Amino acid sequence: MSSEVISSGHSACAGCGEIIGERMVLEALGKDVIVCQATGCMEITTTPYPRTAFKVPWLHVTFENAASAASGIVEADRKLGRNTTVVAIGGDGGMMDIGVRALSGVMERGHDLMLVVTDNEAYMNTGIQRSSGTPKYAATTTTPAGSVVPGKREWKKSISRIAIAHGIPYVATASIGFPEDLVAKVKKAQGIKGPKLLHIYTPCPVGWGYDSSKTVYYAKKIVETGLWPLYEIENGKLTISQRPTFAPLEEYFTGQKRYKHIKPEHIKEVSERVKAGWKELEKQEKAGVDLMLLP
Amino acid sequence: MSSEVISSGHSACAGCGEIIGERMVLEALGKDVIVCQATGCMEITTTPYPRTAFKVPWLHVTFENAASAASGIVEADRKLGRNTTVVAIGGDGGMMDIGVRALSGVMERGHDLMLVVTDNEAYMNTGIQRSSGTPKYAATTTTPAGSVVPGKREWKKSISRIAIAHGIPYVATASIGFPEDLVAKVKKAQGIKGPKLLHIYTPCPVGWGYDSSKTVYYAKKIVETGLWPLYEIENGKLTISQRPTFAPLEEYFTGQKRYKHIKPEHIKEVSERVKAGWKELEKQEKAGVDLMLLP
Amino acid sequence: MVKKIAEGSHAVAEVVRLLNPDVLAMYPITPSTHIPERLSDFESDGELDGTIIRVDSEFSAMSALVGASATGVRTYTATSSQGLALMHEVLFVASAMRLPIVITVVNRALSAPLNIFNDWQDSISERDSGWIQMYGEDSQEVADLMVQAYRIAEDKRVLLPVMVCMDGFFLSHTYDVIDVPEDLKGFVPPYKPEHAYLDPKRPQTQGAWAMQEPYFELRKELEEAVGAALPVIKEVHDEFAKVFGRSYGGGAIDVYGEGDTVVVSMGSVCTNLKVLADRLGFQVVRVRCYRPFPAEDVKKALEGKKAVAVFEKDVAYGTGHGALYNDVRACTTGKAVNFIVGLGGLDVPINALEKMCGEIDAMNDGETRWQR
Amino acid sequence: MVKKIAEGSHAVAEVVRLLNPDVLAMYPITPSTHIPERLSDFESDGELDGTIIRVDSEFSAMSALVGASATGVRTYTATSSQGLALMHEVLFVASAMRLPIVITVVNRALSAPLNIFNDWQDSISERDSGWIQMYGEDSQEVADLMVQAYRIAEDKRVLLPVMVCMDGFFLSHTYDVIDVPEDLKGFVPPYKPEHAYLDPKRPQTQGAWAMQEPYFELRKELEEAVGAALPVIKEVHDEFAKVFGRSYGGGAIDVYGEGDTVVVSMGSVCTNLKVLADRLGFQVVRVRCYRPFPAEDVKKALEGKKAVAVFEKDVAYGTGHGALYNDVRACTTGKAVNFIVGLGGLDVPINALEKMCGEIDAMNDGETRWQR
Amino acid sequence: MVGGVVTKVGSLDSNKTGSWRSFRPVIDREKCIGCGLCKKFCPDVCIEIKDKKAEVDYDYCKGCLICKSVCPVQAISSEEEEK
Amino acid sequence: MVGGVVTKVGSLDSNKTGSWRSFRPVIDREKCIGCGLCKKFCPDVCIEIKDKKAEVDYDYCKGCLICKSVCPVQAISSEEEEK
Amino acid sequence: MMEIRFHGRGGQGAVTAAEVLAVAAFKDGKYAQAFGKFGPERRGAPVQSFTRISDEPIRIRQEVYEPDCVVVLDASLMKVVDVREGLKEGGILIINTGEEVAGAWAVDATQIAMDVIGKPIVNTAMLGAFNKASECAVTLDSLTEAIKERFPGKIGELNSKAIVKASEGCACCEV
Amino acid sequence: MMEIRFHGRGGQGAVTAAEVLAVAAFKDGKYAQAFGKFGPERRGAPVQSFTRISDEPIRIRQEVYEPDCVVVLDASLMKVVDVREGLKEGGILIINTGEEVAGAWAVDATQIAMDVIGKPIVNTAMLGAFNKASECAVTLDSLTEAIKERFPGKIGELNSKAIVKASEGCACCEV
Ligand SMILES: Cc1ncc(C[n+]2csc(CCOP(=O)(O)OP(=O)(O)O)c2C)c(N)n1
Ligand SMILES: Cc1ncc(C[n+]2csc(CCOP(=O)(O)OP(=O)(O)O)c2C)c(N)n1
Ligand code: SF4
Ligand code: SF4
Ligand code: SF4
Ligand code: SF4
Ligand code: SF4
Ligand code: SF4
Ligand SMILES: [Mg+2]
Ligand SMILES: [Mg+2]
Repeated sequence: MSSEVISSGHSACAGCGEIIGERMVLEALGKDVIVCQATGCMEITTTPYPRTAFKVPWLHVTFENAASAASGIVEADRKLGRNTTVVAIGGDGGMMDIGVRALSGVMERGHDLMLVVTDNEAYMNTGIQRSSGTPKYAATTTTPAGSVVPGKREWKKSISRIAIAHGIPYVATASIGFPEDLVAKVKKAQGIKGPKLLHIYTPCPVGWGYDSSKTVYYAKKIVETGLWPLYEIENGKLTISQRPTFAPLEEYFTGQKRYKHIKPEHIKEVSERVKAGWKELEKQEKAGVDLMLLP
Repeated sequence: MSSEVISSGHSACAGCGEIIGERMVLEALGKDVIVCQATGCMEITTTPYPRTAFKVPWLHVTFENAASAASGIVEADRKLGRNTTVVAIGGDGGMMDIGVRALSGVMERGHDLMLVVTDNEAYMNTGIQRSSGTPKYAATTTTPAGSVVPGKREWKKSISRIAIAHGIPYVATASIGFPEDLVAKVKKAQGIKGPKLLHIYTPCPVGWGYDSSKTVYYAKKIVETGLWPLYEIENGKLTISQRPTFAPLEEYFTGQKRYKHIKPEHIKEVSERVKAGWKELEKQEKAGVDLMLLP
Repeated sequence: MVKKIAEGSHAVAEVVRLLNPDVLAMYPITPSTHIPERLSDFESDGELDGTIIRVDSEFSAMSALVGASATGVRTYTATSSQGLALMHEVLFVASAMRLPIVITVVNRALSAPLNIFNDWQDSISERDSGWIQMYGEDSQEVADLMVQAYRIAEDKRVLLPVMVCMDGFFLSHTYDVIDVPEDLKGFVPPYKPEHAYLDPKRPQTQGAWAMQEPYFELRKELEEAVGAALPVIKEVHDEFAKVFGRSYGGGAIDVYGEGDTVVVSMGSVCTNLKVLADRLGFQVVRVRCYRPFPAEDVKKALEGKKAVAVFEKDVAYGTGHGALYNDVRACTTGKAVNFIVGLGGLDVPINALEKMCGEIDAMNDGETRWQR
Repeated sequence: MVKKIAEGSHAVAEVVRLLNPDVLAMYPITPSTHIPERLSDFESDGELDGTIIRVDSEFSAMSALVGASATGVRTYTATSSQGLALMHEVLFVASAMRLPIVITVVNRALSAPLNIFNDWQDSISERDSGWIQMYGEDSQEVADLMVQAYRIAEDKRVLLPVMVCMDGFFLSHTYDVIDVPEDLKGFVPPYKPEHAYLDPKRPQTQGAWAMQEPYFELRKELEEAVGAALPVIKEVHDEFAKVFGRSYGGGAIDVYGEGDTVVVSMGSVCTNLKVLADRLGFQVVRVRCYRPFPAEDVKKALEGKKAVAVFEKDVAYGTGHGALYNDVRACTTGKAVNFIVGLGGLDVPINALEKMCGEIDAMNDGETRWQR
Repeated sequence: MVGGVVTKVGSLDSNKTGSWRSFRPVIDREKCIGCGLCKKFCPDVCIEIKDKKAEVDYDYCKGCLICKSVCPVQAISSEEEEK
Repeated sequence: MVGGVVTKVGSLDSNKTGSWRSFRPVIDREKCIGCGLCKKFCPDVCIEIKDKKAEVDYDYCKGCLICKSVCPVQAISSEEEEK
Repeated sequence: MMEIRFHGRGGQGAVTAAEVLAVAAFKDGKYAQAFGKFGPERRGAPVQSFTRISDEPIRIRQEVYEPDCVVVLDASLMKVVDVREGLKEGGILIINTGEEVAGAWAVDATQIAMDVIGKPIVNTAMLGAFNKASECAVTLDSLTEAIKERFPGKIGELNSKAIVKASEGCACCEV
Repeated sequence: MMEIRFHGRGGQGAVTAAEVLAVAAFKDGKYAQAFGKFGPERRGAPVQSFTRISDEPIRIRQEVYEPDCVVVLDASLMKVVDVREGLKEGGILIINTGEEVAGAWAVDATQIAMDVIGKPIVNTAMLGAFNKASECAVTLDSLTEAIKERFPGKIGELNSKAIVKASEGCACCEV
């Protein structure tokens, strides 16, 4: 098939945004790469023994240890006299919840590796359960919208902010809706020594309950609404990659079953938070604080 | 003895700074408290079965789960119709390394509890091994200063920054050298609903190799040098608690065996980083960015 | 009690709601996930009293329950496979702290390779943890075991955590006709701990460390407590039978049919074995309570039999046998053989069982066959 | 080879340096910590080739080694107790992925209550994990086992991870006279994996998941590999004896003395048992290789004996016995009794052992005594 | 393979996921300007640009119709799949 | 106790750590202004302020001399402990 | 005992169909069992599910290897899966198709669903066809009741209508 | 075989003393074993350690219950610990003290250490006393060599001097 890194025949759902993200990242990195994948949709849909969709060296160990296993790969690779790009990649669950100790550990130790979070805002592989990446008010099977509770009650955790707090040399957010931006960030990260983290927005038609053709629509729309800011922090310097048009949140929520129950007051709350967040983000950018040095 | 919360007779080393911190925190909180302690010096020196130094309800489970066990206590306590202050407390190892997933989890879920890190910059209980809290160039038994390697090679991890990145309502740094500041922060935190984190500097005469009488000296001196900034973030707002005099780092390093090997060029490097870090911290304070809202 | 038809997981969730745990910790993993999902449905409709903590990992799930149970409330979680394995360290702590936590283990194979289907390797690999382990044959029994589990766990003579094990998919994801109790009839009184609580009014220290002598003593007490659970398990079983009208052959083991040859097994594969036993005329000894292991009961059941065949879905790697076989082996000096079946969720249909049963006579004592 | 006097941990660290693992992952836990500390000394003086990763937890330690070993290099770590328990999930993955990782387990009791001293509960509780487990009697043997371990693990007929177990404090923290090899004499050739490597030039997928049939097959292969390790373990032992001049009675078990009564045990308590055996005239069967369990060797050794007494520092909770007893029980139909000793580091002096040995005759078959 | 290692990389292409399709994307070669956007987004890696025209490999296309939704010139239409 | 629970809280005071001491802090009651700083920092919780004067409980004092180092009026001196 | 196997695609609700059928049979006063054949399958991939219906309590617990009836929710599956595998001599094959298939019952469930529900949700309609083809192994009343329980409100109503319509529109093409 | 028990306080180096003694004995051509009695003890708390010295390989592995010799690094311990416990009839007791103790060897190791090393590091000096009291169960040469190996450079030199001086300054007070 057309990709050097991954074949057709994988069993990701029709219209899967996460596999688009996985492919975009790997294609950008080229073939001199070793991939360490956390358990999740991207693992289950690609590697049913005795077959594999991957064409590059690829390892899966457990759900929670992609980052630490990758740190072993990096050091082994150096011992073998190579300088391969090592990527630890996983979903929001694998990297932001159960895998966050491993993530934090590799960032602190300063291994030369890429950390990639493909965020579809829930544990999809096990059937759409809440993760720390699930946005407020989204319904999942463990935060269903019922007569008393309107979906998830907490705000989404920001793994990029957490990564920045580790003072690593490169952190960026991206969305598969903006492939040029995404690829540029991946390539830039690849050129930097040390731990790098990319947090990529990857819509999931099945988990969110929208028509499979609209994956790219949502991946663009969320950026336009401002709900998913695109930015990067290179050597401590925060730069906003793209400013939103603040498209109405309704344009984003509509068509997603997970938000079917959402009420105007919820939308208002989220929308105010988005605007407030952007004000702060711009303030932060303007302040020009070196986020690697901040104690 | 004189304390309502902890008795004499514990076996912390003479001059232990960590037990001073533990006591100051608990005394500030009062008796309507449940303490969940991670494995470490503060656990081993206080609770040899069938005795205990504690006078308040106290639980130890494992090294890595003080925060998550505490989240169970908080919710159980609410079910019992009580509103006890629940504290998860542990060392730099227990909270910043092996326990960081638990810490991140409770912050994300928003439990109403206090997280306290008593930071003595190494795994002391097991005999002074490196942790992510160990500062650059400090010698430990797993980062010894040898003929080739001058102690630890990475910068210290900032658990307070990581906590801030979780958007929780209160985060503060403190030092046992400034008890009024420390106690005020503990009390303020106690009054706030949601997850609160305090990162407390607690010198260790044995692990750092200094004379036991100098614990308070070092706890003050590091703040004066600027190496340990005192600040708090309340509802997203960063406020510096005290500005350093930038006392020469030598005044801090001298007398500590862990820094015996340190060379002028190392001191220079650290000192430049401290100054640069302070510039950024002040910039950040001035920028007035709401750190709860930042996306 | 109403007979209805329900998915096994949902039946468990309904019983759990009745049992009214105060703190529930949940982390999804196939095939246990339908339980927390259904409990979440209850919660979001305001029909669940307890608080669900949606934790970051199973390690935190068990940790949160230890914290909650130590505080003195009733607790619950469900998990499988990697999730249970991740709890390993905390499991040993929970039992020795004598906290009556109850969990449903929806049994699934352990990685590697990753496999989401049923076998018993996950719970079998925790058999040393000081937990009571009960295995249900069908969803009805699993639901009933849940009720019994809290009674056993919280019994002052026991005070131990309990795993109720149910076969993943075969039970958890199957619709079956089942009586779900609508009322516990006072069978499970509220949990009022006398030994362990975290209460500012009555401060105590839990989780103290111990030097050699007290450690030895506390571990001895733990083993004694696990052993002492056996009569309580039987007593609770019998009382349950009286109150709810359903009995499972005495609590520890369930002996079915007659015959010179005895087949020993656990869990849902026993339904097929019993069908076959009717046809071929052998006896089935089903182990319900695997820890504590009811060695005396098993020994008595096997006495004087021509041959014993142990069918199981787990391997005690490096012994050449399954773990159940090794336990049963110690109970008989007669001929015993071992079949490793169904690993990774392989179906174990009656035909295949029949074929295996036909091989027993020709097998040597101690022989193990891996039957796909 | 130079005889010298050294702390057990330091002797191990020196041998590890010779074995030259490429990636070492380290996390401190008493009593294994002196090993990484000594290796760190080597590193900071530029005397260690391998890279030490100072991980955030033992879970990450084992994970990093799986990553490194999957890449194709030699790996090492040391741990104890809670650290080993925290690795649990990954241990099962490492073995089934057939990665020849070697770790030194410095045996320590498991919490609760927390206790830093020696018993075997930590490694015994991982006996199902598909790892090879070897137990050394003294630091000399542990050091020698380290050398043998890599040969066994990396043998193409085996390809399995190995735990070398040494009693915490009793060995790890004791100065003893020991021959530390200064040169491996080519006994352990460099590791050149043919089955598993991560190399952009020869891409492969490791850690694929499996449906029922291939899962069953791969687990069967795992058990076969563990079993197949036994002859290799013996062969490597014999060859080691030839090259280095030190033999330990054949590799799997070490039979000492003569007598009608046989005492079975493992690890450092055997030194005292042997002293006593000389005095009282019983036989000691020391299990060196616990997984795979050398059932045939043990059976042969126990044949026709009057009584067997198993001394051990672990409990298979809920069985009324220790795990070693349960394994030995399956090897003999004669009288067998069990002593649970030394839990939580309790000293097991010769006097106490003598008293216990005096009780064997009066004990009933199957009886277990907990001896403080 | 020992340890479940898979060496036939890309071998999952034996799984002809085209059979999953309910809707079939059809490319109007006239309209197509060969911009490659459809290929860039296709989750199933089954679009090639040959001679500056997009071509779908129906052996694998699952019919998500992302390609249709992103095509800047509406060169892709969809048809219900024959059953 | 079942499960190793300890109900005698504060019972570790049976451990008379005063025997660890090599140096003994001696308070000059004349100089002492009762400010309580020494008490605030004492790791062994063994200083009381009675009648506005600091008093050391030598049953527990380990002799770290932190008190001496923090006393604002140098009211504390140290003596080598009798062996 | 009657054993039924469903073939569908991930997302088409084959497992739901098996479950609803079991619930309906239970409402008829019978014993029933239903389960899916689970895998990593995602939307669109071939899946199977099973129902057992019996007058006696059901004791066996294994896949259905020799079904009395096979229900195919998506005719295109017949190109990739041998849907007849194991089907008993004289067993019933029901296919969602607008065309006739020799020896099988055909129902255009997709059309019916589009007409009635407005979406190509075929699993429930196929249960109507099963009612007809099996000569009432399960009653229409129970089926519609079961579906309304499963999907309360309007969706249940519409699906219930689709069931009735499909039962009427199902026809057998003798060989 | 000779069995020695050391009493000291955390931080005083009782374990090091036992180890250095073992190393020295090994240098004398003997077999030796040394180990501490570990606990959660911190600086200042009473600790113990043990050395065995023998002409034959040492096979036993247990605590020393009936020492041939007890070495007390800190006389104040005698108020809180029964240092004579298990001491064999005719066994040697060596105490770091400036005073005479009936039936024991006394050496003012603290004074010697202060004089020679400039710090109250007494563990090595006590080994010198052991050399004297035990009538050369270990040689001074080996002791000084062992200490220099353990602490290379100046510290080793000074400690080695303290050993020699303590050996000279050790005296027995007959009962
Ligand atoms: C220790 C452990 N707990 C739970 C699981 C079950 N599990 C496997 S994948 C997964 C969810 C993955 O979610 P995410 O990382 O967001 O990836 P996605 O499936 O959404 O791509 C879960 C809960 C597991 N494999 N291991
Ligand atoms: C899983 C696990 N790994 C390792 C240990 C060993 N351990 C106990 S306490 C400790 C260090 C504690 O360090 P820190 O948290 O900084 O507390 P401190 O002792 O410095 O007060 C370690 C490594 C353990 N108990 N559990
Ligand atoms: S569930 Fe979502 S993330 Fe998973 S394969 Fe399907 S579309 Fe992709
Ligand atoms: S080692 Fe340090 S932290 Fe631990 S008790 Fe001693 S002084 Fe306190
Ligand atoms: S419909 Fe989807 S899978 Fe098919 S070619 Fe278009 S984008 Fe690719
Ligand atoms: S997106 Fe449209 S125009 Fe561009 S290559 Fe594809 S079909 Fe052609
Ligand atoms: S010397 Fe130390 S322990 Fe003693 S009273 Fe002063 S501060 Fe407290
Ligand atoms: S610090 Fe000094 S002045 Fe203040 S109370 Fe203590 S002894 Fe008195
Ligand atoms: Mg996800
Ligand atoms: Mg610390």
